[in-house]
Amino acid sequence: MAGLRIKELVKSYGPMNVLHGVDLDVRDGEFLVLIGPSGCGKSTLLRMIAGLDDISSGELWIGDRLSNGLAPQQRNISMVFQSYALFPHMTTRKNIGFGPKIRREASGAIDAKVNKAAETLNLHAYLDRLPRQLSGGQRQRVAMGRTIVREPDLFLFDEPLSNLDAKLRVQMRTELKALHQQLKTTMVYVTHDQIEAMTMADRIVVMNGGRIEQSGTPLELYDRPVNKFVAGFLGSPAMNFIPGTLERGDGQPRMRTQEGFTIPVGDTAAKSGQEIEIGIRPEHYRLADNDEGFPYQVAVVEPTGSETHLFGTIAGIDARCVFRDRIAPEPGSQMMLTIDPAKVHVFDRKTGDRI
Amino acid sequence: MAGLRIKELVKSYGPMNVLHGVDLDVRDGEFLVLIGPSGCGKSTLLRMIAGLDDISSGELWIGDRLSNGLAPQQRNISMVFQSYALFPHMTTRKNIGFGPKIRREASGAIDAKVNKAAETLNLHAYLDRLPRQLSGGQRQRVAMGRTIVREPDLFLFDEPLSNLDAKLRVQMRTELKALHQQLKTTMVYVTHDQIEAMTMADRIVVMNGGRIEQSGTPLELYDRPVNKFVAGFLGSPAMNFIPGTLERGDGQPRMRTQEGFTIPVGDTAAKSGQEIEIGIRPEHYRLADNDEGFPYQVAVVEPTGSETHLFGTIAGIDARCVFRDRIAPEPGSQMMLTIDPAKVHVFDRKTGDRI
Amino acid sequence: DSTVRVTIAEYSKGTGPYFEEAAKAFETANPDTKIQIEVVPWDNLQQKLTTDISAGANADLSIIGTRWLLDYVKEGIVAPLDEHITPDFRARFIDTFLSPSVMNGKVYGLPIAASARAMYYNKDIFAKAGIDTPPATWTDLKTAAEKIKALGGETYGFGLQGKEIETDVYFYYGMWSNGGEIVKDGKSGLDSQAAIDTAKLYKSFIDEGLTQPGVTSYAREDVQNLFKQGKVATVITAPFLSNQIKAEAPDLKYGVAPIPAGPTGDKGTYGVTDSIVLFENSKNKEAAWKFLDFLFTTEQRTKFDKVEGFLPVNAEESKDPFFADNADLKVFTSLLPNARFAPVIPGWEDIAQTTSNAIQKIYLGEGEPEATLKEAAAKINETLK
Amino acid sequence: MSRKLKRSILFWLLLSPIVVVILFPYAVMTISALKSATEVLNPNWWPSELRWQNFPEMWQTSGIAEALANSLYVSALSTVLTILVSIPAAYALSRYQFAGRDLFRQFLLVSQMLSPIVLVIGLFRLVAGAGMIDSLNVLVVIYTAFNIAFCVWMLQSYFSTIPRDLEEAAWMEGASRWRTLIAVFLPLAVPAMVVTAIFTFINAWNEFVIALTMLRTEGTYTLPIRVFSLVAGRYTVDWHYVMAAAFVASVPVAILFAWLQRYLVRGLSIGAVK
Amino acid sequence: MQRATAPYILILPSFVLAAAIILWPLKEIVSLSLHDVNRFGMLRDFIGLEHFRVLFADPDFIAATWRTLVWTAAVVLGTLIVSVPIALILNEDFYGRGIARILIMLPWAISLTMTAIVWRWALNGESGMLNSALRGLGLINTNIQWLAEASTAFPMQILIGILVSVPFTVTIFLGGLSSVPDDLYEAAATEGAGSWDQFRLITLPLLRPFINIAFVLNTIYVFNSFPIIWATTQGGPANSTDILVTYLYKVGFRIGRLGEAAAVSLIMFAILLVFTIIYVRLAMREAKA
Ligand SMILES: Nc1ncnc2c1ncn2[C@@H]1O[C@H](COP(=O)(O)OP(=O)(O)OP(=O)(O)O)[C@@H](O)[C@H]1O
Ligand SMILES: Nc1ncnc2c1ncn2[C@@H]1O[C@H](COP(=O)(O)OP(=O)(O)OP(=O)(O)O)[C@@H](O)[C@H]1O
Ligand SMILES: [Mg+2]
Ligand SMILES: [Mg+2]
Repeated sequence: MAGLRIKELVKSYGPMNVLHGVDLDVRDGEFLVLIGPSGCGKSTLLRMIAGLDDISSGELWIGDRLSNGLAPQQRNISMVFQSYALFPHMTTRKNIGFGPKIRREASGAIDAKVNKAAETLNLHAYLDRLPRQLSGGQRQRVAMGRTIVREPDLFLFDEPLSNLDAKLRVQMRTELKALHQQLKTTMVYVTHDQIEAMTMADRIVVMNGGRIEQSGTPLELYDRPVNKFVAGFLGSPAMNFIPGTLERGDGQPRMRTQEGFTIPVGDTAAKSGQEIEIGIRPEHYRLADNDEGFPYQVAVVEPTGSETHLFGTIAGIDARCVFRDRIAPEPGSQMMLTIDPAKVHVFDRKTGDRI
Repeated sequence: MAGLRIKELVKSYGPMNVLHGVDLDVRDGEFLVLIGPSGCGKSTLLRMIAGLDDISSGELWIGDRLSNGLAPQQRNISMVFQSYALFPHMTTRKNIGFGPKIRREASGAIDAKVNKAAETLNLHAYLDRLPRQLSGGQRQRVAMGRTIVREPDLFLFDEPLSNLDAKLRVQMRTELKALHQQLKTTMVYVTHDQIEAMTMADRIVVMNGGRIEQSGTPLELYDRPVNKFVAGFLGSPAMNFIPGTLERGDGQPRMRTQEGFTIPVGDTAAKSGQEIEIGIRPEHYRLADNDEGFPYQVAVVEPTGSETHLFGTIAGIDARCVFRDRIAPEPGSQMMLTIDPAKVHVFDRKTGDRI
Repeated sequence: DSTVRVTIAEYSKGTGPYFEEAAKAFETANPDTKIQIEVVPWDNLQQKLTTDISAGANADLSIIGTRWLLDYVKEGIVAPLDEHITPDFRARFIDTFLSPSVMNGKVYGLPIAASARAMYYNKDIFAKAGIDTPPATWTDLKTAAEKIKALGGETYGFGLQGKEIETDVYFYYGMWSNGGEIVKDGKSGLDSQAAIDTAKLYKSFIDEGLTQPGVTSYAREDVQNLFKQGKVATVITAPFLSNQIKAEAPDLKYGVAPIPAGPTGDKGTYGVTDSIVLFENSKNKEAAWKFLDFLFTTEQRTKFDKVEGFLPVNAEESKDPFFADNADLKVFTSLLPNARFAPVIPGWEDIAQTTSNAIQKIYLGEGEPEATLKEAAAKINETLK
Repeated sequence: MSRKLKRSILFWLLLSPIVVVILFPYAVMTISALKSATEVLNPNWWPSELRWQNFPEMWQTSGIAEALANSLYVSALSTVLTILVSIPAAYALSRYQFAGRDLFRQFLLVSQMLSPIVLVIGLFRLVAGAGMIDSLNVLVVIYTAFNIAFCVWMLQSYFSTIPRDLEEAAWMEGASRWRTLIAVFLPLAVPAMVVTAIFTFINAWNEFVIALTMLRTEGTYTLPIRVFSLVAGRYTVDWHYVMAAAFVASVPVAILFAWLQRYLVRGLSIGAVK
Repeated sequence: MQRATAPYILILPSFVLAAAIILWPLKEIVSLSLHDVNRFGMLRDFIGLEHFRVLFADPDFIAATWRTLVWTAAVVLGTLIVSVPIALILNEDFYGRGIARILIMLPWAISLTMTAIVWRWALNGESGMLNSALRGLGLINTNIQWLAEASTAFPMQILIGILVSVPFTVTIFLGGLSSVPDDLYEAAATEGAGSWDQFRLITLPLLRPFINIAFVLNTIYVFNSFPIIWATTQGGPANSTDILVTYLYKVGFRIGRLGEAAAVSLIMFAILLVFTIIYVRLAMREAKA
């Protein structure tokens, strides 16, 4: 078991930088979730931690060992590859048992481990199949299995559940948490699934374009995103942003939109008259009981079963609302909405930083 | 453009059946979403429609042509592979432009199409990269791009967005819907993402173990799942099932649990005294205002930002609740919950069918 | 228009060009005949001929080793030439060389190349060892070799060939001197006392370090090379070595002497000819003969033998100063009266093979001379039957 | 960077014994090719003078120029022909299940089993019966036939490692099987094709027995006949010319190696199962 | 293309060509081996298995057969053992890899016959450059007569055999290695597999088909290989380095007993056939298992 300390890590392919000096400390035993848009460098970071890609500059400490030049074999890390990287000539059983076999464990012990993993992963029926005879999700589970039979110092997961159905994914999430609880091994986990990130992480790190934008507990990030990027990236459907100018009057500060109406905002350091942009999460709108609210122009109504998603505009700006209830406004109609001012996020319109 | 008619389709690998006689009609211009647990045969079905796997028995009609023996090239179908299947020796540009090039379109026209697709997919910066120089999500987008530059009779998508971040996925979803609106081409779409399924589909088909369990509009499936499987599969977190016996009294019928308390159920054909199982979606629980409710034993509290997920038990049965509000009950404590009887699904405990 | 195809064995780099030139000259004189020269490396000649003949795709004329001729005659593959041979034509030849190609009284081939063997010796080494005349007998040779050994260094008195073509012949030199015969009364002479004595003699050379070490790895080429390098003082070989020495080791002082004699004064040289034959299935016998006739004009023969360093087969030719005044060649020609040719027996190569194997075993010390030779003789007798 | 340097040094050290053994005959050849006729028999490594003119002399006397052209023609043509014939067969073996598949593969091996020395008699009868001796084109066909077994086996093994879904994706885009082969499949099989090309080219380049049997006239002789005839059974061998000729004969092949070896790089990550 | 006939059409050209070079000659050889034949291949009486009987009574033939097996096994196994590590190295990325590859392939650039001749030239006892080099390095002080007896000649011939088979084999392996995707090694490495384990568990199994090709074809080629032994010793001295091909050549073309030669070649053919069938069967069973 080991923590991880990354200092000024840079990765470049030829002249092009993919990581621009990443600093990151992962506590021993922490469950760290890495999220960020496609292509922001998550896999690259994992691969550098695993020792698969050369480090262009910077330092990588695993435990208290500077590991820049260490071969992958020497790092005692286990990783689920985004591309699975299953051994095509080995059955599920052999693939999963690969790690223990390398460590020359007794074949009885290997069998037991493999069977246990297969049970967890619902793979018992496929133990003697070759990867090419498996479905996409089954392959991904084999990749997962290969990792969880081991007890490494550090787990790396690169979108390990992306090809699983929701139900299985929930189940796997629980198993993984349990594994973490039990082993207390440091885990770094890349995912695109918001719920996964929010529910599994001790801490979430949001990356963007090869840089870390923010890191913190899930609720910290959700409640106080440091900038528009983080705010917009976390939460689905994404936060709506509406530009305007701050007006401080007697009571609640409010933002005046271009169209002229105002939306109350909560605590903010923004000065009166400052050009700001407010962020509102789609699920935070409430139907206004009276005329006190602001107008929402409905364009498309999308029921998802448990919720109703609305597409429309506020002050001419695209905005999405999510309602728990099954409501059915006419497309084209106008609704009045309100918002709890405490749930409004205020950003500087120029820098995008939270104010 | 063409509809699709599938009759008694069977696929077997050696002695093992993977599809056990699937019947399916897809209307011309329909957007059909195929969902089901990992390994249930979704990809296999797509591959048979595409002509990539032999049909063991049954009939496949594309438009009004019996297409069982037709070569893939002759079907004019476009498909996104679950495995991407990018040509490793071709740049993004070449990969995307492959189809038009094969059709000997003018190179100017090809360029225009490729650029447009790259714009849609946020790939313009990566047009001259080879697949191995792309991130997972970028590769998946290239696969998507290769498909959307064409105007085939039928689109097949096999989990085309699984490796994209939530934001991009929402965006792609919209683009795809727009494409569908514009081309009115039949699309068959496999996904594991509930929201994708619910929001994009004209109709959803739920598969399980090589059979179709139910097919219908998203809300039909969500509101009136024909059996426990569909009920449990659709919606995330999944529906809770609680066994008991139906009691018909004067007013609302109720189900008595093993622990002795009762839960009101809505309209059902179940007879009094029948052994049933009720299904309740986690998001449909409400906090009881008075003592009228039933008890919920809280085990774990998981805030996801917009919601709070609770793990616990009802009548000794594992049950999950989702609350929109950020509540914080003590783990170990007991809460009283109620439920709108209309939202309770009743199933036969033996067959699992809706009653 | 007719084409005459001629298969030519390649003796040296001059062979091909010589025949091409001859063909051209012939074509100029006979415009209606085309000569097609097909040059084949010597090593592959037998294989090539076998293949060609077996498919009926052989040329009209071909060079073959005269020692193989009997097999060809027996199978009726080569045509007798007597009907074309005028007494005048026949008179062109030195009889010794023509007679090996005469079988059952008919001429089946014309000697295109002829050579004999004599002993080359290195005058410098001999002088250093205090020997002033080339050894006349094998005993002399052995004494000389001992003296040379006494000089020290890596110089050896007797170059002994123990590998590949003519390994057997190198043994026959001694055997003939001891009065032996290859075949006598239809039986192998390999088990004769002469043969056994020779084997013991040669073996004693080897054992006493009087030959180059590892004789079984030295083919004719290799021993000649040792001679050129001054590493062996004597070697028994053909006239063409003179040409090579001239080109490659011009500073070497050497002499040519007869092959040493045995206790009874017997000595013999080996006479070899290669024949050019006319195939029975040739469709152009007339034209082919004409070309033969042309090749055996004195002018052509002289040219050829000069190029290759062979002995003249043509009486006129031998009067050419090039041959007549050549001291080395004179030794060879003087030996001709005693020359022995490969006996006219079927399966010559088979016998040669068996003999070589037996001798190699003896050289290597893997077999007692007497027993080994007897065994080989028995095997040869089988073949001769 | 320095990691690579360290590795390079290590690898070269590991390779050095075999490199020395490989270079030894080349060194012998090169040095002998540069010695004079008088010196060539001496086993010294450093000749008193380097006779570069051996090369032009050899070139003029040995007729090697024409042979070079003939050999290039035969080798190039049979390489192309072999690959053209082998690709479809290998493709069929790796992509179709059909009755007789394994039998055909084994039959190909059987076609290699007769020792060429014997084979040549039968072959020659066949060719002579058809009246086609002394033709370079016949040689091309025979060489092709000889190389098919290896090429088909090699290509098939490699083809089997190329994931099917790449082809399938191309078909879906409407590419015919043929087009798919050209545009998608073969570019991925380049390393295997390079191996087979090298193999066929070299076999044709170096082949001696069949060429000697089938060819008659100077104008059609290939390089090995020319080079070999400088040695085989001659009463006098000009070793310096032989070595020079052998050296010259190996140069085009070495160039071919240099050109083709970089196509043997590790695959474009095509085998991954995802 | 009709699916059922397509594969047959695809293999047709190669089948015809391969059949042409084997079937006709095979028929010829069989008939030669069963008849009394003259030295020019003309058939006389049918004599059944007489040639075979003669052969099996010939101790030289029996000895040559055993020697051929030793020769083939030594050269093929030696080649494989040497080639695998070389191919692995040449597949890595290092400075001068291109040059190293060319160097390793060089022995292939000269015909076997020429190579053998150069070696014979170099192995010459008194004027060979090998002895001169070894003496120069102080490794020996008297010349070794490499080719004078089988005990030194045969190992040398095996060595040359290995040397000239290495380029072919390495090239096959390089082709095979290029089909192994990098990410498998990456996965194996993160699972803790060192170089040896990676080789054993990833490279070797994935290289299997290529090793099979190299093994089977090398066996066939080496078994039938003529030039090395012929050019260096012609099977001598006293047949002590004869293998079946050289024996066959002497019997057939020197001595002119084509019938016996044909019988030898049939026996060789049979040995190879049995060997390959067994091997291919085993290899295929393993692949399926
Ligand atoms: N070549 C094969 N041989 C045997 N079984 C196979 C083969 N290919 C697929 N299967 C099995 O067929 C079933 C259906 O596979 P398919 O790929 O259609 O699943 P899927 O629904 O797409 O799953 P996923 O969501 O995981 O991609 C799986 O259980 C798989 O193991
Ligand atoms: N070999 C390479 N050469 C050049 N650029 C590369 C190479 N490999 C990756 N990249 C680029 O580096 C960036 C980061 O890639 P990485 O795989 O780390 O993204 P990611 O965050 O994992 O994305 P995803 O969520 O799509 O998997 C991408 O923009 C990608 O295009
Ligand atoms: Mg990634
Ligand atoms: Mg699938």
